[in-house]
Amino acid sequence: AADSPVLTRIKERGTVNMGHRESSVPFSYIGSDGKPQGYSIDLCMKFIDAIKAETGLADLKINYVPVTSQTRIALMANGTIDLECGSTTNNLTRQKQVDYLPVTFITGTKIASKKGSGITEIEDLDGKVVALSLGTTNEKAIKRVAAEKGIKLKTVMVKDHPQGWLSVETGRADAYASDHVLLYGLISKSKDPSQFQVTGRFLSYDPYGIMVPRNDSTYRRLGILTLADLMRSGEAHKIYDKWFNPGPTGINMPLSDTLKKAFEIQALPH
Amino acid sequence: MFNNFDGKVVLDNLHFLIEGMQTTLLLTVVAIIGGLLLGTLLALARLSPFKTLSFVAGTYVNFFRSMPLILVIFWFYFLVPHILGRPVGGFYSVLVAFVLFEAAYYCEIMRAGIQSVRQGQIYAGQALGLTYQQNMRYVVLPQAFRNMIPILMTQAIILFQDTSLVYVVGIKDFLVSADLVANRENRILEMFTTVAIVYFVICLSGSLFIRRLQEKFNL
Amino acid sequence: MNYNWDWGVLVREPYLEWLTSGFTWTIVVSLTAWVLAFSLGSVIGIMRTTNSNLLRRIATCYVELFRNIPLLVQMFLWYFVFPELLPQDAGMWVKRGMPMPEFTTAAICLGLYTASRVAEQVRAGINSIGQGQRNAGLAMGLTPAQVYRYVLLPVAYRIIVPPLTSEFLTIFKNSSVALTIGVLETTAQARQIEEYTFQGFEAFTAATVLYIIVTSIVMLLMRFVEGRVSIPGMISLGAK
Amino acid sequence: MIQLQDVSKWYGDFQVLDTCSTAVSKGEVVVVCGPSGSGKSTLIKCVNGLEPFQKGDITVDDVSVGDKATDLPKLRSRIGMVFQNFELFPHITVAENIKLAQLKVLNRNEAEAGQKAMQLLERVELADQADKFPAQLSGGQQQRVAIARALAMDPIAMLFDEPTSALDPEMINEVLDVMVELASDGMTMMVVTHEMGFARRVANRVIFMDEGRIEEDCSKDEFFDSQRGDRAQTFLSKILHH
Amino acid sequence: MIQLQDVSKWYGDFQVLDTCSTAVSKGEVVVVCGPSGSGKSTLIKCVNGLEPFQKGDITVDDVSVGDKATDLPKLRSRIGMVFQNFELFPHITVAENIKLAQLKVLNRNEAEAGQKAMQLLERVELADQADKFPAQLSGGQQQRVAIARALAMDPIAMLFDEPTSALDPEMINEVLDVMVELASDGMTMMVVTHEMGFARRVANRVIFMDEGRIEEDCSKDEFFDSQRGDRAQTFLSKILHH
Ligand SMILES: Nc1ncnc2c1ncn2[C@@H]1O[C@H](COP(=O)(O)OP(=O)(O)OP(=O)(O)O)[C@@H](O)[C@H]1O
Ligand SMILES: Nc1ncnc2c1ncn2[C@@H]1O[C@H](COP(=O)(O)OP(=O)(O)OP(=O)(O)O)[C@@H](O)[C@H]1O
Ligand SMILES: [Mg+2]
Ligand SMILES: [Mg+2]
Repeated sequence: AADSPVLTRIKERGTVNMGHRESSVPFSYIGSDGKPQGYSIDLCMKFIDAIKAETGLADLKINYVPVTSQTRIALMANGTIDLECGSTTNNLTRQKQVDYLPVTFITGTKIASKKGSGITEIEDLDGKVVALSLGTTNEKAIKRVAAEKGIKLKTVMVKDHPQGWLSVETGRADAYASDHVLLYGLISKSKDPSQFQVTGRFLSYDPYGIMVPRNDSTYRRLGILTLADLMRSGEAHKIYDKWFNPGPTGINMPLSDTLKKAFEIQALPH
Repeated sequence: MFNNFDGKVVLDNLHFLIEGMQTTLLLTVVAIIGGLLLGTLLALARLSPFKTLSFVAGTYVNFFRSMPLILVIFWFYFLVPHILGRPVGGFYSVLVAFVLFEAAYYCEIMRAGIQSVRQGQIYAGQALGLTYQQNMRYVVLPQAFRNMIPILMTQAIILFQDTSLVYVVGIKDFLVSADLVANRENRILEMFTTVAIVYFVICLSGSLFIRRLQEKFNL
Repeated sequence: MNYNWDWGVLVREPYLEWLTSGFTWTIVVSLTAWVLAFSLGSVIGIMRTTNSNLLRRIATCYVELFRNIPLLVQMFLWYFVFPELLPQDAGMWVKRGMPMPEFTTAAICLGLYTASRVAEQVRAGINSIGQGQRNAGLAMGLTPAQVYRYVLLPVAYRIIVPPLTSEFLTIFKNSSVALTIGVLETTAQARQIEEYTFQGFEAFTAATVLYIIVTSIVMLLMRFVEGRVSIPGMISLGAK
Repeated sequence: MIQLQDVSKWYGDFQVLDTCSTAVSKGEVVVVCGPSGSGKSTLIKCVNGLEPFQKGDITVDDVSVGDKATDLPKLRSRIGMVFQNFELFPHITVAENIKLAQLKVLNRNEAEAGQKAMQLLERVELADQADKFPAQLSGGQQQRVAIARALAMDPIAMLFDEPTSALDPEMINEVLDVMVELASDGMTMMVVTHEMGFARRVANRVIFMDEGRIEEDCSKDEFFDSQRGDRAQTFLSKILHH
Repeated sequence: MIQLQDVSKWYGDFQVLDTCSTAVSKGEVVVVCGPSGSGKSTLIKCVNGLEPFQKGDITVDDVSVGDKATDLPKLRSRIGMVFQNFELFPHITVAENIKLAQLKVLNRNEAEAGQKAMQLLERVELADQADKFPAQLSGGQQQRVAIARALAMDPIAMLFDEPTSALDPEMINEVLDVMVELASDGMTMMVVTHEMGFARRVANRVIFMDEGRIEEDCSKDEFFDSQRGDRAQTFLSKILHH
């Protein structure tokens, strides 16, 4: 571990700083016990187990650092957090500042709206109000497509998913555009889920990955190895089912074929 | 929507809110102490006969007083880890931001306090043969501090309110905790109303207390 | 600290445009809120100095209410809670019908909040003039309203130029709180640039410089105004 | 002209005026004296309704001051008042100070008001200061302007509240001289002052107050010549012997 | 005991004191008078170095005040000073006001200082007020405490800057009485005042200042009896005739 700055600092501190989201259901959110939980958190715990083994720190402590869409990259780049367990899209721009572990989930931008609002595709949003979460890939995707197609949108900028969702629920916006899985999560938690729908084609391709600091291949390899093992052994599938099929929030999303393939492809041999 | 106001959600999550309030109070108290210490040094520097020193202190004060607190919070949230070269929790970054920011305001309060002591009092002390230090120690500072107490305390209340701005970087203070509960339980009306009432009650009691104190000691 | 400096980001599109638009919003929000804060604050401040118990009490309640809740919380109350308390149609209008809902909400909230602070300054200004001037005016046969119009207010407003300037700067800085309800003003844009380019230092520096420039200009302007309205032998209340 | 009947006034529990009765007839000059806090200022402010009182009544030219229906501004416009601290309006010039109420209360036109102002400034020997601001004048000059301002309303009576006690000693006489002249012109005056020299020269009557009560109310000669009550005597001895 | 030689002082361009020379010998009482702004307060503050001066020299008991090497605090501790606005320390009691400098400057012990304080309070007839705060006393009482505070240092001379001009008329005498007693006890005193009655009774010499210059400096009798210079005469006539 001597050639890994991240492992070295973790060893020195005896603590690992884990970035997590507070309301990315069911990937990473604060449960009613006040602790972070979710699909990404479970996967990260396996990684942390591996770190424990690698560093020989049996009593390695976890320091939970809440992050938002706006702060996560900066906090990773400046070394505040050692890994980010949320619902972060892996893209090439971001790879200028951070690195990623293998893809753990695949989603894309879709639109959630009230049933009966007549909205199915982005084209239907012409002249309507759409809520967008500041600094997300979804915001960029929607704005790009709208610009390409000459669709005139009114936008409401929100800080996070619940705020975006609230704007739809309270009628401030007609639709909220986000990763489709998060939209299902939001709907499942609303007061009357049957009122809402997720519709349209994928407006972007968003593969999620656990973020790790850049320029530390030893540390990153440890993470890849952990995840490859989980995917090969089928443990990753079990964890997936625990959160999505149907999952504690009743989200009910069986493992898709694409993700199943992705698990297979990423289950690299030793 | 208030006809189905659900007070139970507040009670159910009370421990969570209390934890948030503890963070808020911790932040407030540490920022007050740090801000006061640094602010006093700055005030002495500003009043010192050394031109460079008072210029540097003056620039510091004007710089921070020109910036929105939110921007300062952002700055330090990202800057502190970079400067230290190692990660620190967001809480500490924010703490640094508050101490440095508040120091600029406390500096001005301290300065005004010292200058509020009438020239005649300084003459009177000198005329009795007190040395400069003795005059400061026994005549000027006790009065300055007495004159400042209400403003210092008012500033403390403002600071207490200002800590809510850590919301923008997600430090789990009182407001953010309430926000989390609001999102999780989908009870945004109840939670924000509660937050407003709690802040109001605390701050109003504070201001009333200050006013009582002022009347009592005829400040 | 491994950081790739790139100051060019500030003059590259669309980031330059973002900054410009953010700065414009900052100015527009501040000015709108200021007009509200100044007029309402003056009324409330004057009410606090009148002889009528009722008016005084109403004004005191206003000041205490708006002063003792954090601005950010007030922002949320106006944005999230207030529309839900209205009848359905009115609520809908507040949320989407009125022009630029986020901006309007932010400006009104900021204006109402700052009005309580302006009121305190106006009151302090009037009270600093003292009972004597009021009595002198009344003794000449001026009505109470005339005493305010010709005697108290002209002096009070001159006296409080510095604290009012400082209140204006506060409103200007506080306009950044509007970002929490989605108004993309200077600070928000700086952050968005940081999001898109990861060049946070450059973006925040740009924002800081913008704020400092405006503050300096306002201070200069205040000295000018203070010089113009000053009266021989009169001193103003020191800025806080 | 001015009648006070059993006037009593309280600040909360504290009684400032205790059944004060007196009368000032046309052309009379009455000096009010007494220790600090005895209620002199309060009494004189009650006369033109600047301070409300709870009991008794005051009439000025047969108009009741205490009556809710009375048009107080109108009443006040007919009584001139001069204060200890001059209370000129600092933001307008000397001439504008004298014109303000003429324009706004008496609705005189600009020319008329201006002419009156200049005329009165000449009378107090300050015609050359018309365009200065109050703060640019000495205390004595300010007080003379204040008297001119009150006279501009053509008052039927004048009230003075310690008009010389905020002045530097060398300026007291210039103000007293103006007041003496006014008195000899037949103006009805109520003057709170400790200037016993002035009282001796022009007062018709002297009122001595203590703890809110009018303890003595008699002609000047009686006041200075005969043996007054204990308190008045102690007070007089205190202020006369230095 | 106190010697001033050609003392000049400027505030920026404005000359407040213009080559002032005089001397006060042991046991002498000198009254300083003159119009407002003539530099009286400044002059007296120069004597114990509260105000620096640019030219000339002042010596007290043969110690030069202007000399940089002089231990000013020590010098000042030997000269008592009383101010127009009393300047008692508002945050400590009357007794503590009197003890403070005894403890901190003269290093007397608590008992000694306390005893001295009580003794002086008795002398100014305020022994029963020892534990009150200054704000709870009347102006006259405060000024008497201020005198006691200065006396507690066993000064070789006392300076007074208009000690009675902030007082209500009926309190002036109680302060003057204390000062008269001091003078008759042989204290060396420099007193800025307009109380000409006081000057007549106890002054040995009177200094008249105008525009920063000492215009007259002569014995009391000369000052009051003979024809003084124009300005002094005008001034005297102004302050004496009311
Ligand atoms: N607004 C007030 N509230 C309470 N008490 C007051 C108020 N104004 C005056 N007083 C009290 O009323 C009493 C009489 O006051 P007033 O000013 O009439 O006295 P005065 O005889 O004019 O004294 P002075 O010579 O000091 O001017 C004083 O004891 C004073 O403290
Ligand atoms: N700090 C200062 N800066 C500039 N000018 C000053 C200052 N202090 C006093 N002066 C001016 O110096 C002159 C003399 O002041 P000083 O206080 O000695 O007068 P004084 O004779 O004591 O007057 P008074 O009778 O009003 O007390 C005045 O014109 C005053 O305005
Ligand atoms: Mg009075
Ligand atoms: Mg003086």
